[in-house]
Amino acid sequence: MASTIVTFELGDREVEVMVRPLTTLQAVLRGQLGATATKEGCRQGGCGSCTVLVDGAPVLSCLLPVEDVAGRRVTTLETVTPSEGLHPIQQAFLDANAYQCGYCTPGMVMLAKALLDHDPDPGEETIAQALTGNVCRCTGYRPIIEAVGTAADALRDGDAGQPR
Amino acid sequence: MNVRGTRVLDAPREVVFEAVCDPDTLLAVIPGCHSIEQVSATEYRGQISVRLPGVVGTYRTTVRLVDADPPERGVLDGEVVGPLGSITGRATFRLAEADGRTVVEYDGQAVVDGPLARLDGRFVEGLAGSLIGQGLANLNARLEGQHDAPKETAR
Amino acid sequence: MTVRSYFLPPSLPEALALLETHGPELLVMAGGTVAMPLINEGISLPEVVMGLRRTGLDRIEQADGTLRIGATVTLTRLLEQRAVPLLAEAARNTGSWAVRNMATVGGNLFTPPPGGDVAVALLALDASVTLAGSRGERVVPMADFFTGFLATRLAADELLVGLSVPIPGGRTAFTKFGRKHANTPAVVTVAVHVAGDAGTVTDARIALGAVGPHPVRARRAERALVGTDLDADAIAAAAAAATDECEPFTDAIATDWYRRRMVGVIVARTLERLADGTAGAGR
Amino acid sequence: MSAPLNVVGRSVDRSDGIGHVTGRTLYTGDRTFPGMLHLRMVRSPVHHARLRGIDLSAAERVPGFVRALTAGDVPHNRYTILSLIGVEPEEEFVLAEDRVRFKGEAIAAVLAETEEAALEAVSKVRLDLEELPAVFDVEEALRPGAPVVTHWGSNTFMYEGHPCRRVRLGDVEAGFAQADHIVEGVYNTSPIEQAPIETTGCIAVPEANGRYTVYTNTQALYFSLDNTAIILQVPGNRLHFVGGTVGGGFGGKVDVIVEPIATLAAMRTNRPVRYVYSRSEEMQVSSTRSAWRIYFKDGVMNDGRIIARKVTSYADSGAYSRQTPYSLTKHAANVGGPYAIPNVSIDAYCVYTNRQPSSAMRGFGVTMGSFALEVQMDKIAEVVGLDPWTIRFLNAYRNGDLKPHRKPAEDATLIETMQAAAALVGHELPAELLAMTSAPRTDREGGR
Repeated sequence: MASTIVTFELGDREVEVMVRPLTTLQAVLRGQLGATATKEGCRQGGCGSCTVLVDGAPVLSCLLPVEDVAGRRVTTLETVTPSEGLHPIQQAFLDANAYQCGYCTPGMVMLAKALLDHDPDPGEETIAQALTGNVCRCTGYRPIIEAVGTAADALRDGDAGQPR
Repeated sequence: MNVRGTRVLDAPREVVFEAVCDPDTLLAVIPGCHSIEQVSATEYRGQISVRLPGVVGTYRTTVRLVDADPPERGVLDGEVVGPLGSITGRATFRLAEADGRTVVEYDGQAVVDGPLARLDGRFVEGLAGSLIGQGLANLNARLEGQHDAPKETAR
Repeated sequence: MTVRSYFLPPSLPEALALLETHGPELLVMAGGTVAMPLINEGISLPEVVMGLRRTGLDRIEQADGTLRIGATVTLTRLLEQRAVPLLAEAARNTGSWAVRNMATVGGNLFTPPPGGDVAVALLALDASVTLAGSRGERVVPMADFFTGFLATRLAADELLVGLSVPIPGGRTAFTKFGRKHANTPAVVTVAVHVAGDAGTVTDARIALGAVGPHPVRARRAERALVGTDLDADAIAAAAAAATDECEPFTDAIATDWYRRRMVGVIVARTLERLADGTAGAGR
Repeated sequence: MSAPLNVVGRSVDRSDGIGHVTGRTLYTGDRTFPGMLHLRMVRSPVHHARLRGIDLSAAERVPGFVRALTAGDVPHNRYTILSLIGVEPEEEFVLAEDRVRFKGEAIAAVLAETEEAALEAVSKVRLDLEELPAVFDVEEALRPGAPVVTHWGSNTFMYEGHPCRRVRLGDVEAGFAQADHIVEGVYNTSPIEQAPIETTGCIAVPEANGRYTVYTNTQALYFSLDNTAIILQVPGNRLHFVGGTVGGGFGGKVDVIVEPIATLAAMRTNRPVRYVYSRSEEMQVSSTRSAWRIYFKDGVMNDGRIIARKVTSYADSGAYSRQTPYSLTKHAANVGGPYAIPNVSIDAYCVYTNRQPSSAMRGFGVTMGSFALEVQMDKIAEVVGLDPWTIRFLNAYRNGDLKPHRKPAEDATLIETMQAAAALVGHELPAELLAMTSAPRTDREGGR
């Protein structure tokens, strides 16, 4: 049961962790790096609350051994949040009250980030399709879909990354 | 869990009954079986490796013939123990003559314990059915003398 | 079991060597979407695990009328390829975006029903699988690959390394019917390939998912179509045959009763889309 | 003199909004503590069995195993959430003793240094079980010869000596005899899992002062604290329960199920203990909304007046009653509906089966009764040829009408509410319905 050292990029910093074999990225983020914005809803790939981006693509960190992301770039909600203010997607979620208990919110925001990075002008149907893997039990999806649409508009208007 | 089924084998039932009681035959036909020993006239112990989607493991298997009426009927008590828990149960098989062929009818009940029990019952029953089906198909091939095909594991 | 080793071999030969060394105790996974949930729940307790992400089996190549797909090609990449739209359609209907970024084509063949929607499409396309072992490679037609519930022709010392898909000569259509519109296990999945000559069906392949121990061809339904011009009567006959010949099961998604009834409905709808030209045009 | 309003009439930012969108909100399971142990539960693999033995020897050899807890370790091994409001008898076991009554019932708690070690140790616990016949249908459970689920021998919860909660008004059989129509219906609902995205869980931490701090996502903090104190037989002031943001509950986190055993584990090991349900535990073990079967028989006059109503309801409580007896009482008080019916008879049974226990979920007891009741009202409207609005206006409570439980209606507002609802959805009501009020019935209209 020898542990190994795994190095990857978390946002713009390099992190090095020592892990037992097959430790998930989720467990490393939450347990070792204190990055608990990445949630733990099912550990079965079924709820989307642990969604992070690996090289820009959304993946489920509960199903991904951290050894598999060695040398790659991992984006979590912590790395998306600006040092001051909010990312336009976060602001849109806040403005639309697109959360209730908040537990699915980080996964939703990460998925929205991946979507808007790929497609700056998604229609409602595209947003809904993209979000099918992220389960919310409180608010319903309507305000969440609206928030992603609002965020897309804000990002296209050119204030991407600007604190608001 | 319950497993039952029927299969026709191309051999007389005396031959089938004998084959079912022969360790070498069992080793050859049970999918994933890589060792088997006869502990007494009515008891066998063996090792079966199962490689399934997302699941692997080797299981210690003990089978005892607790009641027999050769070549017509047998009652087996069995226990399978491995990393994923255990299956303990009893199965009855009946062999009926049909134009020189044998109709095998089996019916078993077992208690599944440990991690296996947390899978949908459909999985364990389906898997058991699948293993028995493959085993009987292998047995049939062997009885027909065509048993050289590579043995495939359940997966 | 606490995992003792997790291997990420950088090539197929190294993967096969590990398989030989560790034998049946080695848990092989590609995308992890089947194995990891079981491990996280403590239902699967492997000691040694091998991930295939770095084996280089992730190429898609097209040559001589055949699409060759590596076993670890993700469903996202399958969705993006244009050579065989039926496969893109099957991938689109499997899991969520994040799942598709992880799940692989090869792994889909080992996803127990009601999963395995891509396998249903591969069956309808008459694809074949390439299995590699210490004794070399062999090719098995999809139609012979499954031998039972969770059972395939893959031997203990083999890995599935890729798929060969003939570029379809006829028209294809795919329907996954679930309890929700997306990211849902199937009540029934139907994939069809119909080839014709001047409007008359000369060859039909209908594959069904979630209504048997593994994806299956509906042979009697296929025969009901050959020689017809895919008219309403032929479609009704095929739907009735498929209803009759499937072996549905009950799970949390649907009862066997409901699945059987939906088989006829969904086979008919899928064929109607081919007949009226709303599916498979220009393929 | 009026003070300026700072909140009323304004849109106010939620105090937790920034935390939610940045992921900085701290949920129970986000906390870690040095030396924290992981608790995983050995659960019944079958629906009903005699538990003859628990063999922990192989589990104890797993590296990282710390200890296990079984029934004998629990000071007061009874989990009866409603005992706090006097509900008897004590029936559920914190950890199973000699019998398991549902698949997933807790048998032994395993503590280990890591979650993986805990899962491995759990997998190595061997149970000696003698499987017993199980029952899953409420009416089958009440037939003679059905497997008996409870330890005291009845498959129904007893209400003051009766097998059901009873409500009686007038003479329902006489009402049926006078009625122009008899309208019957049977309504079935499935169990529903609340399925919060954050699973049920807690972390119990021993403090230097001899107290235990329990971080929990319970929806019922003081229920949880009081029950834990009873089960552990310690004064309540040794327990400090810390709630906070709950990642979804919907009633699913009302049952006090993880805190007592986690706290006991912390006491026995003097280490912080984390016990958080896996998703499959949340789905297969935690309480659901009950499944219901509800029979209606109504005597109705040609003019649409309902003059007799008989309701027989069965709630599938599962293997233990938890909050279902309370839910049944609410149900019995409500299922007659907000309608003035002179003859009513309601029998509501809380039935034990070998399913996972059911309990609270949003309006439990009432919601499913309302579903059955209102579908039945539509059915009555169809039989007598009136529209669904009219049948409800005709029968609506008015001030002074006697409710089935023999209390007169006061402050009735159903008629006014329906008038407002019709206006909001743009449904035009006939003048005679618009003219109605909840004022007491005149002699001409006839008292009810």
